Amino acid sequence: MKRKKSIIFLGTISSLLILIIGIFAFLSRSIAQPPKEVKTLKVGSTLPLNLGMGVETKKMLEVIVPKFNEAGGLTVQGQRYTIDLILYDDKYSAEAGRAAVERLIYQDKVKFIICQIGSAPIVAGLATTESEKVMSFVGGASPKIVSPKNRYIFGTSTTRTSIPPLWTMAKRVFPSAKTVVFLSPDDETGRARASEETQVAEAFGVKVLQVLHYPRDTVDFSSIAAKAKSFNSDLIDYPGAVAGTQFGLQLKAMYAAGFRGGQISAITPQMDEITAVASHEALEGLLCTMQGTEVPDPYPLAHEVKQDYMKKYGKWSETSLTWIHGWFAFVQAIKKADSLDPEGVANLIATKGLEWGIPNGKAMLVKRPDLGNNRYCDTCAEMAYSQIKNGKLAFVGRIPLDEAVSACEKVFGGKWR
Amino acid sequence: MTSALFTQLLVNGLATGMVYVLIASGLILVLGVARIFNFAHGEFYMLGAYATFALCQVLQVNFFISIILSMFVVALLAAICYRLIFHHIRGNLLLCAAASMGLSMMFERGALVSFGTQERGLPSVFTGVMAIGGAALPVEKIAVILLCVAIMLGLYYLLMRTKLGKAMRAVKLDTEVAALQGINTTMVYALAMAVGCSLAGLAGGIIAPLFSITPNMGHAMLLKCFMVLIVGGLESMLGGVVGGLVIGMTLSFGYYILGGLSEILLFSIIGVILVFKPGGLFGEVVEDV
Amino acid sequence: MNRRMKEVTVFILFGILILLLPLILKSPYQMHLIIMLCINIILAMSFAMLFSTGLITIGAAAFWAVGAYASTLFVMNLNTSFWLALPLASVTTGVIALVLGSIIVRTPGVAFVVQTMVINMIVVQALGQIDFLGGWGGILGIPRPNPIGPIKFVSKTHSYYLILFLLLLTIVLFYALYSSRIGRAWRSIRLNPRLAQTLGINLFRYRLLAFIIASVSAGWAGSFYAHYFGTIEPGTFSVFKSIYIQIYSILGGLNFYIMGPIVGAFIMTLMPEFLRVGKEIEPILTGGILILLVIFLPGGILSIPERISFFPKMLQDASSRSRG
Amino acid sequence: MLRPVAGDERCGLKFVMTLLETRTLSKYFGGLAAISQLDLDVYPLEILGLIGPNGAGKTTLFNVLNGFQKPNEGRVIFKGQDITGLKAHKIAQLGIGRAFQASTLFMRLTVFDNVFNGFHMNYKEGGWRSFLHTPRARKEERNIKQRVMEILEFMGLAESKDQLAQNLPYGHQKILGVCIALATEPTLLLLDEPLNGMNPEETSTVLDLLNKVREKGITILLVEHNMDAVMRICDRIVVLNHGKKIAEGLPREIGNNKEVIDAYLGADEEVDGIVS
Repeated sequence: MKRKKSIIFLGTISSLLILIIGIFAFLSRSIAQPPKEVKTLKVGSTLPLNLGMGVETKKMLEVIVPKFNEAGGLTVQGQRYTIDLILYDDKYSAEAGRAAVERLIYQDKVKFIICQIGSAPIVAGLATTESEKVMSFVGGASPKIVSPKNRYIFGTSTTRTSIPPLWTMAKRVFPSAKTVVFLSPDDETGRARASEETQVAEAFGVKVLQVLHYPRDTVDFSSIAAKAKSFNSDLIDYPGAVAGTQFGLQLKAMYAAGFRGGQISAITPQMDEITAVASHEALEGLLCTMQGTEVPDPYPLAHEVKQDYMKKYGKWSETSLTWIHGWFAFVQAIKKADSLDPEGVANLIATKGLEWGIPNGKAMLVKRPDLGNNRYCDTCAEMAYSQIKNGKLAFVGRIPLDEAVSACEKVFGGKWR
Repeated sequence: MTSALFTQLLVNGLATGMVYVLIASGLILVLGVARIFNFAHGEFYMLGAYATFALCQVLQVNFFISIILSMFVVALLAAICYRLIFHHIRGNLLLCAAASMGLSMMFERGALVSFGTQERGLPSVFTGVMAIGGAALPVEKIAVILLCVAIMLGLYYLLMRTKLGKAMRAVKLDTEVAALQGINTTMVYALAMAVGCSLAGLAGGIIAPLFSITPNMGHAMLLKCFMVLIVGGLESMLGGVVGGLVIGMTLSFGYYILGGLSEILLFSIIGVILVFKPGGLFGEVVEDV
Repeated sequence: MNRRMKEVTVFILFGILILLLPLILKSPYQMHLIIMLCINIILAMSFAMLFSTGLITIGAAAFWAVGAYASTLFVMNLNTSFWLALPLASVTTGVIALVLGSIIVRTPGVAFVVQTMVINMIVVQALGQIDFLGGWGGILGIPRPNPIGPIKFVSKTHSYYLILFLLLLTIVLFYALYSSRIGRAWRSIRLNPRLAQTLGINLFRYRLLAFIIASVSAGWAGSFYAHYFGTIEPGTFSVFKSIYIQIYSILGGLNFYIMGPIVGAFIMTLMPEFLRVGKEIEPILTGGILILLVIFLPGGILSIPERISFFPKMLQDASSRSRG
Repeated sequence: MLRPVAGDERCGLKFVMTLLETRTLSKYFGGLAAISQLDLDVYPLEILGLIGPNGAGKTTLFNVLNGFQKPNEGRVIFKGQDITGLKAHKIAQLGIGRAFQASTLFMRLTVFDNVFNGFHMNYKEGGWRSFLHTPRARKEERNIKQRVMEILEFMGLAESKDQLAQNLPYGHQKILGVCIALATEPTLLLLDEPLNGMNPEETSTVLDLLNKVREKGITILLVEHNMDAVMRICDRIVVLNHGKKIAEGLPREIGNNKEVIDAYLGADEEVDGIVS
């Protein structure tokens, strides 16, 4: 009993100490910011560090940004700036995401936010970024990002525009396909992608027999695969799926259910992850997007980032490429406007558009008249496609930027450029 | 629905259902004996899967040996957690719940930081398809069912026939009386925690080849297990078995019949049970008297 | 009387500090944290109210969600003013709590814990499935509270005073309840349900009353949250939020129904923000500190004074032991 | 429901109405009868002793009488009203108070608060007024606090009113249990072994207190193992064994009852009390 009391005593003291140290750390960070002689430009980002994609994106950004600074940084109106990337965890949740964004804007005084991933934190932060006129170049698949109400946020993920080029390619690879069944997660992304992809498929003359939604955290796909198989469609498509093992489990379940038709997906599968859960036969013939680093002769940028990444971490991860377009867009936008005033930059690129290079090739901002937004707000990019052959991605072909935008215009309507 | 398809869905429901049964029985055991509402239970399941993966893939140990070894690893870890944390606050349901939540946060993020972001999978030991009456049944699912049934029988033996099991049941009934009879209650609590969590670990190892291994796989499983507890009741292992199978079957047939609406079906079933049998199918409604 | 004077002085000074907080905290980020803290305090107090009758809920976030969604629907679909939507949303939450409560309040103990948890899961699932409620993506662009004269509720300061008013209202309401015969009946139920019954206390009715009042207060916290935050989505109201709410209360001290939630929410809302420097390992630190606090301060932070009073005695014990 | 009262001159009546009566009351646990076919009468203002070996069903009877358990068969009638199967709080409101065998108190509250909480039913102002702290409600509260002190003084616990219940000596905890039951202002008080574990001095204090309680107009149904005390204080005694009533009568009749002695000898307990 006495020992217990002494434990309680020590514990109380130690927990109090930790608390005090924590408060101290907070205060020292917030109050004592030493003035720097070199001009730095603070850029913020929030990433879901509880998920693989968040951590990988962080790792990639920590490769690119220092390299960019070493190469001379950013020059605006003759003044050179190095980039100070401030990165917080948003836990993929609205509450933590909003707090992180508020901290970036008010505490760290950033004027630019890049590369957020999750729709929930982005949408939760929107109210603040818009009212404080902070420019954001974000990933995230939610159509709410490119809503006409927003003026300072630019969707730099290709997710929303990747479907028409995919189906252009799908018609080349599976010319005789007449029917398709969709398997998609029951969340914001899944539902948005599924309804969009339905529109695209119908436009390409393929009938959508059924859209099957599964809960976001499903791992057992057997019975839903049996259901999908029962429609005996020519194609299965996976709108809004996440690139990790869950995607592999779906392919495995479809194969086990006896489906042998064509399969397509807009995502870039993480091959080492999906081959870990699904056999080669199950993956055979899947048409999917390919990262610019993996194509037969990659662009110099792609080659470079891959080399740098490998040098720092040893092992290459394709996931790290998916969400970093925002960074390249940000650099290009500042260069084009030659200004650090977010309002000016935003107005300029929203009215004049922007073209920039990403590892996959060329990308550009497009208008979304179909969503009622006539400002340049969304991103179209050059796409590369591959089919899985014997457990490996085999290059099928590219859809150049022009063709991708035309396909989008054809399906969704309106003038995008 | 053809009979072949029916068999297929049945086997499928049994397989996932039995996994729920394993994990939920562990949860019930920990709750009943050690009086801990264990929010970290899902994390022990995750750790079991990672341990099996490490043994199988990295150290190239035989699958069966590695699930047994990883069970012991998880059991040891759980016992250590019990001694270090829960022992000091034993008997207090709320404090234990809060501490286990802290544990869950630490394990989940710890796994992400230390095991890396790459999601893992294990190649299955049982490949191939068994044809029974026209239905193509994957051998791995049948193996999972058999393994789980064997483990549940083992658990039954442990609880009903061994000295430890008797001690656990005595402690569950009345801690003070058990202590008076000379049972080392601390030991029994720690062992109950170890056995309960190792069941989760075992389940993680067993289904690792079927599904994938990720640092946050525990959350979804934990929520499913709470549904099992609602259906089956909190007191009895039998409730855990029935609850697990009901949930497994509902999801298996529900997905086929209703697709995405099957979650709603599941929740309506749970709602009906809540209204008419608030303590669960095999639980009693304990009013404070 | 002298002690009373001291207490009153401290109270008044503290009150002035709270009222002038927007002048002291310049950064809107800090104001945002304080506003979220106030919401968390109300939620934790609603947990504590149920706990004061011996019920443990892991479903507080569900009623928070009901309040938030109801208020949003009233304002955005029926075009009511926020000032009408706030009470209406609270009443809606109360009615839902009445219906659900009369089913689940009869079964106290662990069964109640699991039932509230499943109710929370059902609510989140329903909000996600129903397209009318915005689905999984939630609802965007919820308008700020309607302006009253010159007060426009655009700035954080105005929102702060609004939530401060709601918080004080909750505190006063709860304090009045705890110090009335209702509160005494609740305490009797929690401390000894068996004895409480023989005192003529209807367990079911008093527990249901606590359930409804707790839910209503979570409801107005939700209504404010929706209009302050501007967006709501089902993921915010998950079971894990309810577990956090429970932790706020436990950390502060379960025997302190009003101060406990305040202190606990203060620590658990602000600590992860302090530890943001830790990036990936922030939850590991938060979890570790949580465990340490629970083990070493089982009575909560507010039990420190009691603990300190026995420290000298303990040191005596230690010295006598070393001699013997 | 008028019954003759044997040898009770105090009431000054030959016939009085029963306060509480049970008819063919039975309660089974599994296949075992804890109480079977029990007819029990309690008359106003008496102290009725209920004795019997361990496991005779005394505590079960109390649980049935105050509504903790529902009987399987039979009826309980209190003040002419059928209360069979009512909930415990309802029965408490009708006027049956109970002090428990184990020290069932609000351990973490002070002695004063324990009794204060006991007053739950005796507020005239509703919960709403009490919540608003209206002047009338506050006046009533002050009034009740006074009555709490009266009870504590009456039972001799006034000095320790600010102590926590868990810190009281065992005997005082027992008395506090009675205080709480008195705070409900019952007509009939069920006392479960109030003398258990007390020394002779404490015992005689409590016995005096019980007599005083009865003088306040409260009928007492007493379960007790201490035979001396039962013989001294009770007006009548009922003996239970295996859930059945085996004897009933005045203390001296019971002391000489062959069957009662056998029952106790069979159970091998508390023989001294009976024989002496």
